[in-house]
Amino acid sequence: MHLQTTYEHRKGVNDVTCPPPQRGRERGPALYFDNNATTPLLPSVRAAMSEAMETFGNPSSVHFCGEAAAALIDHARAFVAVLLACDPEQVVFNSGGSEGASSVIVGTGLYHLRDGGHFITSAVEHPAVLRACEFVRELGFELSVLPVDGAGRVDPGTLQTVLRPDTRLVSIMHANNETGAFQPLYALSRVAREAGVPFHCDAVQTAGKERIGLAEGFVTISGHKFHGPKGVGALVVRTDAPLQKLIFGGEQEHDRRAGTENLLGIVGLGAAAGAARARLEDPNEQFRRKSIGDRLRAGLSSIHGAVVNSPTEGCLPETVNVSFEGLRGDTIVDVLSARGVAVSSGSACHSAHPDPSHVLLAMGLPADRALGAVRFSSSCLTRRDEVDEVVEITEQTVRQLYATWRSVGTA
Amino acid sequence: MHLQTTYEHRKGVNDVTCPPPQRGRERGPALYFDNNATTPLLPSVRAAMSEAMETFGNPSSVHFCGEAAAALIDHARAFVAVLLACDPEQVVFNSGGSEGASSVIVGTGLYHLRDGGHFITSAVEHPAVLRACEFVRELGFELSVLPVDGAGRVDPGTLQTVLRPDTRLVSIMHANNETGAFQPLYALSRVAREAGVPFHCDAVQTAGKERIGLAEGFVTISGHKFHGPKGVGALVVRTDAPLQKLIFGGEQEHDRRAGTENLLGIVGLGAAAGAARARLEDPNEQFRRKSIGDRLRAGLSSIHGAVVNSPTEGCLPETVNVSFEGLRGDTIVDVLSARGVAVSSGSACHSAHPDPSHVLLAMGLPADRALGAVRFSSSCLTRRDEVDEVVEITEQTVRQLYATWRSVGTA
Amino acid sequence: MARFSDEIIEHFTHPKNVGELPEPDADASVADPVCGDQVHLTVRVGDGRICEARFLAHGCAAALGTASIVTAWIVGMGPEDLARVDEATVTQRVGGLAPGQSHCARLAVEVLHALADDLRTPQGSE
Amino acid sequence: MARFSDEIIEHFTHPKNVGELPEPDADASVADPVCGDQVHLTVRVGDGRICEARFLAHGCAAALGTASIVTAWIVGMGPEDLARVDEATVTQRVGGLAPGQSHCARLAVEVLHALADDLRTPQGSE
Ligand SMILES: Cc1ncc(COP(=O)(O)O)c(C=O)c1O
Ligand SMILES: Cc1ncc(COP(=O)(O)O)c(C=O)c1O
Repeated sequence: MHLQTTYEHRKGVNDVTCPPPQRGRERGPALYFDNNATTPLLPSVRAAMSEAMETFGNPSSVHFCGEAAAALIDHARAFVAVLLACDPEQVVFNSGGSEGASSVIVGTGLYHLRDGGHFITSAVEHPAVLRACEFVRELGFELSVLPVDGAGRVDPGTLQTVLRPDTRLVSIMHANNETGAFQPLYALSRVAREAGVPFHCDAVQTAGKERIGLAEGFVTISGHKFHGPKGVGALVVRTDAPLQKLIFGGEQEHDRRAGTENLLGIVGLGAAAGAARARLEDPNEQFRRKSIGDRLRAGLSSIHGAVVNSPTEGCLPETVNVSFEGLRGDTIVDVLSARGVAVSSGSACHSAHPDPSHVLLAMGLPADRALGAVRFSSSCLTRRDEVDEVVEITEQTVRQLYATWRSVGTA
Repeated sequence: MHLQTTYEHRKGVNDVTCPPPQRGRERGPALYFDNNATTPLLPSVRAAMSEAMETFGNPSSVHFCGEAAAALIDHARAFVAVLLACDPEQVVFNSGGSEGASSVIVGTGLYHLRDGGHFITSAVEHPAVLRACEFVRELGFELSVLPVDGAGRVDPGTLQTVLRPDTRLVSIMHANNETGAFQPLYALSRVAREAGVPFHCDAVQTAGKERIGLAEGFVTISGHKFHGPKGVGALVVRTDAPLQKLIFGGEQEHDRRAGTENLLGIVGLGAAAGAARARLEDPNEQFRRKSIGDRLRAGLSSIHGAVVNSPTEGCLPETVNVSFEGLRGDTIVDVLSARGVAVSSGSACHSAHPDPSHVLLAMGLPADRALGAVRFSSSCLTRRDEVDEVVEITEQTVRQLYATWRSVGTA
Repeated sequence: MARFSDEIIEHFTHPKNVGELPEPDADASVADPVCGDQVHLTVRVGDGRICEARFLAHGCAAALGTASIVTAWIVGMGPEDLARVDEATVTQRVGGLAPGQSHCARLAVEVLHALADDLRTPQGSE
Repeated sequence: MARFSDEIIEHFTHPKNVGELPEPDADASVADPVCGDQVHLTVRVGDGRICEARFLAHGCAAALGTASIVTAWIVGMGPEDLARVDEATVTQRVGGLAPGQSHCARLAVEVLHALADDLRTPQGSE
């Protein structure tokens, strides 16, 4: 496995992806703009994983088969450590972002079960963090959920006032999965550090896209958000704050997480980390990334009825969250899907009762605007012509939906 | 993906495996007899996983990419359900055996945290079960660790007497990973059922090799023990006994286990389950399996100084645990590894102080016999000539080690 | 199981009979108080049977598709036919509805029954 | 990092000088009370220097390999040379020892020092 500037392989996801819908008239190539949900494997990641299928030892076995497997894991660990600017020993491989966040929050809670205490998080976190925090509240801890401003950001001053001597953990994300809004991570983590409180950053949406130089605390990342495989991630532990283990058994991962390692997944995560690091270091790629993002945002915001929910400044370029006034986001997602465009609605709705996104509501958006939200998210594989095409198909779809329901604003 | 009688592809692991040791004089093909630690991927499993790399949607996404991914998971779930003779909805995919066991034991403990109570396990369980049980004891529960007889078996009558009205869970394995000894699973589970106590069976060593028709309770399986990938497994939930979730986030796996699914791993597990089911239904394969096992046991037990620790009856044919009197198991493992033979010592020793296996000690073996234990484990890929070869190399190695230290029994 | 039948997909991507008929012979509007979906139908009648129908709708994609299918389907029906329509018939006609989409059939039945009532109401009373 | 040097692997798979010399000029036995490893050396001496050595050993593979290496290495040494051997020298001579194997060097040093003492002891006192 070599550090590859894998974005050379950019072909659009069309070549490597799930089939576009087989029904409806539109059978053109798929347009995948749901990269915040998950990303396709890079060719170099696939190659690394395919090659690793030859190696099958249990990394804990002392014989030669075990050594070969352990070497692959060490190699991957080194790549992840470089990406996260930490020591390899600080990388704990796990099954992804939800496990990472749960292991820190629940693990901290269980460690302090007898003495109790206080947790802090924000109103715009991913359910992995919010649900885990609600669970520690059920365990008897107090929980403060910090509000956000109109851009979705937590005020470090507010964190300062809410911190208590018995605060066990502050958990705040790096960038939001629905809007792309960055938190003032360094200011927030400094406030926690100065109070001597462990800090956890859910960096699932930024790992592989942004530098994360957090010098202290816990960082959660997930491979499938930056072209690695699904079901594998890492927790970076840059603190001596104690955690209760949640998964018991052997002493894998420096005795922090038991279970025979997900060898292929870890190899894929390592390869994805290597490729991500190369992109981060390449000014051309960084320029391209921002110009794709700008083009997407400009195109979508020019559509009649569109209002952009992602903040203008301090936002992941890959994420454009936009509401179409008077329309329903879930409907737009379904119609676009039938037309070969994969996007997501802000709300994770699986029923006839779409719930408006807790993130957009926390930002102060009215419920019907939140219900009209659609998230478009690009990746390093997204091409310029795909951006133009997605804007055009979205424009047509939105126009059709407005025609089906009188006019903007009457809904 | 098709149900394949994949053992047609049997070529010996030599063709698909990690390189034999590069040093020492012996560079012949590797002899892999550590299948209880982990197994190589079947060709059909590799093929299914490679094909699934084309599909990358997030199974929770409502659009066409998500649907394609969800369909792969449904397909795999159906194969696992057939193997375990349960409903697909009862299959909860997870990251492997350690998570499975921890999720049942810790999940039961956390659910009953306020009311407390009692847990029962056996002295010969895998560390995943034992450590998780020790943790619930730390949480304030009482724990009974049932003794075993000389064959390593728990007496159902003993279970009966230890059960209490407030027993929250009985966790007993199907077959032991070190010796292959079966527990009287149906008798034990019946005792628990009649007392109305939930039963958990760690079937990691039997899934894919034996039929597991447990009609009630929880069953833990792990893909990499039957030629699936590492880091993926399933918990089968055939009970309405409540569990506290440990990994929070979305509502994946019927809201029992959050996190974006390990798509490739699950596809591999499904393919391995399909192939295992075909082997189970094939009388020739069952005959072959037992004759390979018998040959291995007969060969090893004929070596001067050998004494077999695996019980003669009621034992997985794939497992032969044998002690060489006066020698150290870890030394034999290292010398065999240098000769291209992968086996494991009973003790999971990583230091200069080998600990005798807790399983062999619980069976009443003296410590030095336990320290002399070596586990040989075959799989459906093991060939007859490999068995003969491993016996021969082991015989030479043991002879050499005896020569290095006077004679049997003087150590 | 796919979330949408081919029929529904075809109709929500290419809806037929969108809009309002000017001076319709009958019309009906219904709304689902729970999910907020709304349908508005206008029809023209000849010989006691519907000869043209248009819809406007707001809601989930299945509701839009169902409304479009309905406008084509009811052409040729009289008030008695409309009054006999039930949810099972609609569900079958649209090629099936996934769990969580049954409100679409309910809404269609409601709007057709309301339309039947409107058709039966003497012209003058409008 | 591999658990064993190539040198150690070669020697524990093909140990040299295994056994006991009949009527040796000197011998020494040591045991590690913690890990239980044991080494027994017998040597023959000519001109004040070791000209032949044999070992018996029980313990981990690294200890066996080290003992075998030592029997070849000490040929040509006198008691003063043996007495000067330290753990660093042994570790280097065997091609390195992994963490947890340092007892092998300690054991080798102990047995060589004991051998030096035995060599220095006047013959008659044996
Ligand atoms: C911000 C954030 N945190 C956590 C997660 C959970 O990660 P995973 O799906 O890998 O468990 C996600 C994505 O689903 C996310 O976007
Ligand atoms: C009996 C038994 N239970 C549990 C496990 C743990 O499974 P995993 O390594 O998949 O976490 C193993 C194997 O390591 C095992 O043999």
